[in-house]
Amino acid sequence: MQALLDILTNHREVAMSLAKIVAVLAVLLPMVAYSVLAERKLSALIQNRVGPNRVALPLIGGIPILGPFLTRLGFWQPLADGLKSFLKEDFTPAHVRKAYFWLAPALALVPAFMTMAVIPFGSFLGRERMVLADLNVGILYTFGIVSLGVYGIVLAGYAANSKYPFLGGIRSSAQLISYEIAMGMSVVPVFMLVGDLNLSKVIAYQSDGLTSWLVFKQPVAFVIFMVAAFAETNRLPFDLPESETELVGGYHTEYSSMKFALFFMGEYSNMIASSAMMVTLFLGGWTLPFFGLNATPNEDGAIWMGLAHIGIFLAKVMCLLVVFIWVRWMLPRFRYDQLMDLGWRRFIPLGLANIVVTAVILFLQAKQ
Amino acid sequence: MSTATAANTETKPPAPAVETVRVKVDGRVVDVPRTLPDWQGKPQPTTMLQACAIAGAEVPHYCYHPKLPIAGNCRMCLVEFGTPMMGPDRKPVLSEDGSPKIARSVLPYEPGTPRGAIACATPISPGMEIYPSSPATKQMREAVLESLLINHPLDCPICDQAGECKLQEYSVEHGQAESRFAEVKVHKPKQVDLGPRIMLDDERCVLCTRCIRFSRDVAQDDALGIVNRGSHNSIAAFPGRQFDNNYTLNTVDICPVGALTSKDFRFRMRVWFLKETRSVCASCATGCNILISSREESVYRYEPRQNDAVNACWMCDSGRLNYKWIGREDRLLNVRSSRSGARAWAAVVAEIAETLRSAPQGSVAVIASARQSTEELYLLKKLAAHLGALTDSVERLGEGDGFLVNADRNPNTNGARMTGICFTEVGIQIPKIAQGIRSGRIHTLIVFGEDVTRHGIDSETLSKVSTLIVSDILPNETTRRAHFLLPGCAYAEKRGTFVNAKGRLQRFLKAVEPRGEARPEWEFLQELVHQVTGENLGPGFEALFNRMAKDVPALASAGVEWGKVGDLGAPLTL
Amino acid sequence: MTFTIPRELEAELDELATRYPQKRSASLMFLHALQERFGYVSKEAVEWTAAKLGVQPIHVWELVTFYPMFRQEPAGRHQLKVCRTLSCALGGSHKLYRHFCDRLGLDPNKHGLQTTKDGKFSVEFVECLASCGTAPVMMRNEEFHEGVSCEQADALLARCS
Amino acid sequence: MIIKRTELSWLERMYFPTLWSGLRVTARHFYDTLFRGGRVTMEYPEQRWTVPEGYRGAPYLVKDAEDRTKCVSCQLCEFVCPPKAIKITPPGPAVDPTTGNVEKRPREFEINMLRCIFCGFCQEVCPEEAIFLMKDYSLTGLSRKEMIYDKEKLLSLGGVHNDQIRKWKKKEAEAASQEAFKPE
Repeated sequence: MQALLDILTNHREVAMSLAKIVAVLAVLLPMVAYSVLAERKLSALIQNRVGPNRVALPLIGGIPILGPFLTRLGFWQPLADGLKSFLKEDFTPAHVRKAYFWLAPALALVPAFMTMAVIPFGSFLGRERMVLADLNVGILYTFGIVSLGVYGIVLAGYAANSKYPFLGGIRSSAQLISYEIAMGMSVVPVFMLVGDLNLSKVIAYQSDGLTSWLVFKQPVAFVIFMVAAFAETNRLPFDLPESETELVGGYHTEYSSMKFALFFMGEYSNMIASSAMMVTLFLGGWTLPFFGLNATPNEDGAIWMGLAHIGIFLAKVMCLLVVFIWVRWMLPRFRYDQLMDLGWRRFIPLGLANIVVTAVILFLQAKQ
Repeated sequence: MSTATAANTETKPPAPAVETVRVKVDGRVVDVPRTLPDWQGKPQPTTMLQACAIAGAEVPHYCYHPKLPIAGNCRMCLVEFGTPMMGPDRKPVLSEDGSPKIARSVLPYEPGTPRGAIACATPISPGMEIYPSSPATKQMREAVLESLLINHPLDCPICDQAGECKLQEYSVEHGQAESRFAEVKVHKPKQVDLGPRIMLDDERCVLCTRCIRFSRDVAQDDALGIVNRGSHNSIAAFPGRQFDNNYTLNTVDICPVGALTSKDFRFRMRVWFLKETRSVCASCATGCNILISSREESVYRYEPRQNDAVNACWMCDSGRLNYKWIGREDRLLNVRSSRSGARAWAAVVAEIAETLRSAPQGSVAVIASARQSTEELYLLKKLAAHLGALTDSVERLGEGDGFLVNADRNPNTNGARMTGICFTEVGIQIPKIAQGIRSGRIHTLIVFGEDVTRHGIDSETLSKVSTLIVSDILPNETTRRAHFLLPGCAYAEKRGTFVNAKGRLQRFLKAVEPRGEARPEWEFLQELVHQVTGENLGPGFEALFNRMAKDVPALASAGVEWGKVGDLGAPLTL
Repeated sequence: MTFTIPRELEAELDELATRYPQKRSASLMFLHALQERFGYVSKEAVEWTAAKLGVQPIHVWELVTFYPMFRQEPAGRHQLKVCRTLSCALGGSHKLYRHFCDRLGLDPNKHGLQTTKDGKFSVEFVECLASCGTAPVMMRNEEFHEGVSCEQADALLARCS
Repeated sequence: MIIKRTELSWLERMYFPTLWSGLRVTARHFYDTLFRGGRVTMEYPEQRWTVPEGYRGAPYLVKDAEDRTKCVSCQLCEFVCPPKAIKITPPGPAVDPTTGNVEKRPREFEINMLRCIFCGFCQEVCPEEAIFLMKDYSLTGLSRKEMIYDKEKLLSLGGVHNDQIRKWKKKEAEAASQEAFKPE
């Protein structure tokens, strides 16, 4: 214990890093929980329903106006959902491959969390940079980690040892591979423009005002990235690995209780991670071209500005989450051949063309 | 085999030519025998009803029963018919095409020609034409049925007969959809106690008198009659007298409606839920053929099944009600070996086989009940022969009544004799076995289905046995002392055969599942014999039976096979 | 109370039975004789008859229950039989019957023979007494009365002692 | 009939029109629900659906106006029940002096509401009009056993049925008025 305290006091970076990790997780996990609520509530509204509005906390529910309001909003629903996941019977079918069956949910969740490590979610707070690991190869790291996420799903499909999960797993791996390429293609022009792989640098590049946001400079790349992000997170209209109407529940058919909840959390963490990536790469990260919020504060910048930047970042992420949720009700699910067609025959050529066009433009600009 | 059959047909004297009469049923020419056996088997002129049955046309009837004298009082079997018309010169009148002109009985009729007649009591004559489905016949049936239904209470929802009721069936086939009877029905007593086993509902009675004729002519107990003749007529016994002979429940069977009900079966289950299994009564050596009615693995009733060589359509009440022990609470359910504590069939059978293999010749004795099936006795004899064991069975005597109850209350004494388990005199070996046990020469005793402590081997002697292998159904002194206890099956729970007092091999089929861990005795005996002697008598029941049919001389000479025994059994020469 | 048959009656009936080719055919004569002697046909009388004729009691009982003239219980000293067949029914026999019942304190809705508590009168409906022209008709024991009005009925009752 | 697929135009193949119409529909519904009270759902325990006439809910047993169980244990419903949800134990041979000329009533009557498919065959087949599908559509319980309704429960839920048919009562009255012969 003493030794640990020693390390923490002597090595400030370690202590700060731990603090930041805890802080990120403390924000991320509730975000996951509440994005589920948001999904349910938004879905309900789009479908002329009410959505969760039952769960009340005994004491807070008694507060005159606020209590009922929170209850109607479903504010406590995530608590109930979480509790339910823990209390439900954790049923393991007899025919599953036990070790993989246990491993798969964890594998599905962990990469999503790890992606968050390189994303700058703010400028500075005090003298501390608001990024867990300011890697020079941030984007490569992200791609590396994200592609691990598919193992969780494939493994779940394989471990369940029954046909529907297996089909779900197979579909997922093919889908992920296909769209990984398109996604990779889409970000190349970004770095061609920025000239650096460090995500902090990407944000710095976009801090010159609205016009410098890469979404405007590289709209094609943004669209490809976004669609690929939908596909990678298995969100509708690309939720083929778990499409209920065809595969019962896809790769998680045989899962129940907390193991199922882990898959669920994984999906939403992935959504958040993808949104964060999009915000960072295309939507100016934590910057906002108003009220002087563009300026990268120096190391002794005002605390309020650092907090504002974090707030801006979170707000942007949430907006993208709403888009994720909304799109679900806009489009029907793709057929598998359409999905593959879109990936291989549209986005990969389009991404390649985008690279070439960007390169030519850059070449011409450099020549001038 | 085939040559034997051929030889049989050759040596068989050709069937005597049956004198036939040519009649027409619904326009179809049929040759029917001039006489047919009546209820007692005496030849009597064939009736229109029998002729119609031969022609495949069913004539509805209530009072007629093939095994009872004809009464002809229900009028349900009225049919239209015609006879060749006679001219004044006593010669048949011919129609234009030269065929004899038929005087039909249809109304309005010409004077001198017959009208509809009751088919059950009208003998046929040459050239007669019967019209069991003509409009006139239908009209007559409708009218008779309407008259029978006038005072019928129509309480089918509470009536036990519903589902096997002739009144219901004929109402559907020949009745009218609606009653025209607007007046108040005549009410008669319900729940009349006729005897210890019979309850009467007078409102439902159609006065066919089948029950009266049965008790007078078949059961020889002329106890029933019709009193208060008129609107309120009802079946009754003399006031103060009980209708209590040993055959009363047959009246419930033959009652075409729900008037006579069995106090035992009353309100216990609707008949349409019951599964019927062909079996043989095991209460005495007569071996009456029965149908076991069961639902969801419990037996609800026995009914006689027609077999003219054994029991005609009847059975005694004592046999009929002797089924309740099958579902008794204290049935032996678990197999066990008190030696090793084994509680699994395979382990216990293997342990017994081990014990028997190491037993010296002549140190084993077998007492097998004559209530076991022939196959089981055969297997036990096999085992005994291999071990050089003394075998015997237990005699069980009662009083015979000269009709269906045999003095020998074991159903399969002849089977035991045939397989060599016992000799003509049953039970003579038991003192010898008891002596052997006391002297220490016999130290292994195999008992199947008997409590030997009540049949010559007292419990003190029994305690000297070092290995006691017992199979039984219900607990008794012997099963309590058993070292190896093998729960067996009631005959309703397994397949098998009995040989009755007259030497008729009859099969019984499985009606319900065995209780608990109990298994058919032939099944584990087959395994045991295989393990002890090395001889495989399987696989399965049919193979076992056919093997036995070759091994046992009485069966071999009759040339029986499982597939050929049939529902009515096969006669053997003892 | 045991059922005993006087010796001379038994002898008479035995002789009677020999007149029929089948003994059973004498049943009705036996029953008539027994009713005449005892006033009604008791169960014991039926059993005795059955034993005498070699049939089952139920078959004698069938006869007793069939014929209305056989009484299964003792009747009063004055037995009033009111005809109820068509002509008499139209001529007012139901009214007459009801009148008797009311006078004697009996229930007119009951079926069969009814006797007053003191055993003096019995009233019952019977079928045709074969005098349809003079309806309503009735009998008091063996005595025939025609065209009986309620007044005449009262007079009749008064005459009985 | 073979329906030919219409060829998609270039624009349609870009998915943009679909996206746009999807957005329009969802946005409209979103707006409606949020601001114009366009909700179509009912908040169940507080708001309850009034079932229409002829609705087939849970089957219950009824009593007649004399507070007598109408069921006579004829077991036709048990026979006709497609999912075998009904189990009737008949009264057995013992004479029950209280039942009068009906003689028979079920000793036990069980309906497994988990198996019941609310088809109404039991009501259809009942010759005594003793079982009716009522309006209950919300059957809940905490255990399987709790969902097997026994005779008492079914009777108390079914209540009294005041119909004009008095079949047994009429028979009883007729028999009484005729002084049914009692052979002694």
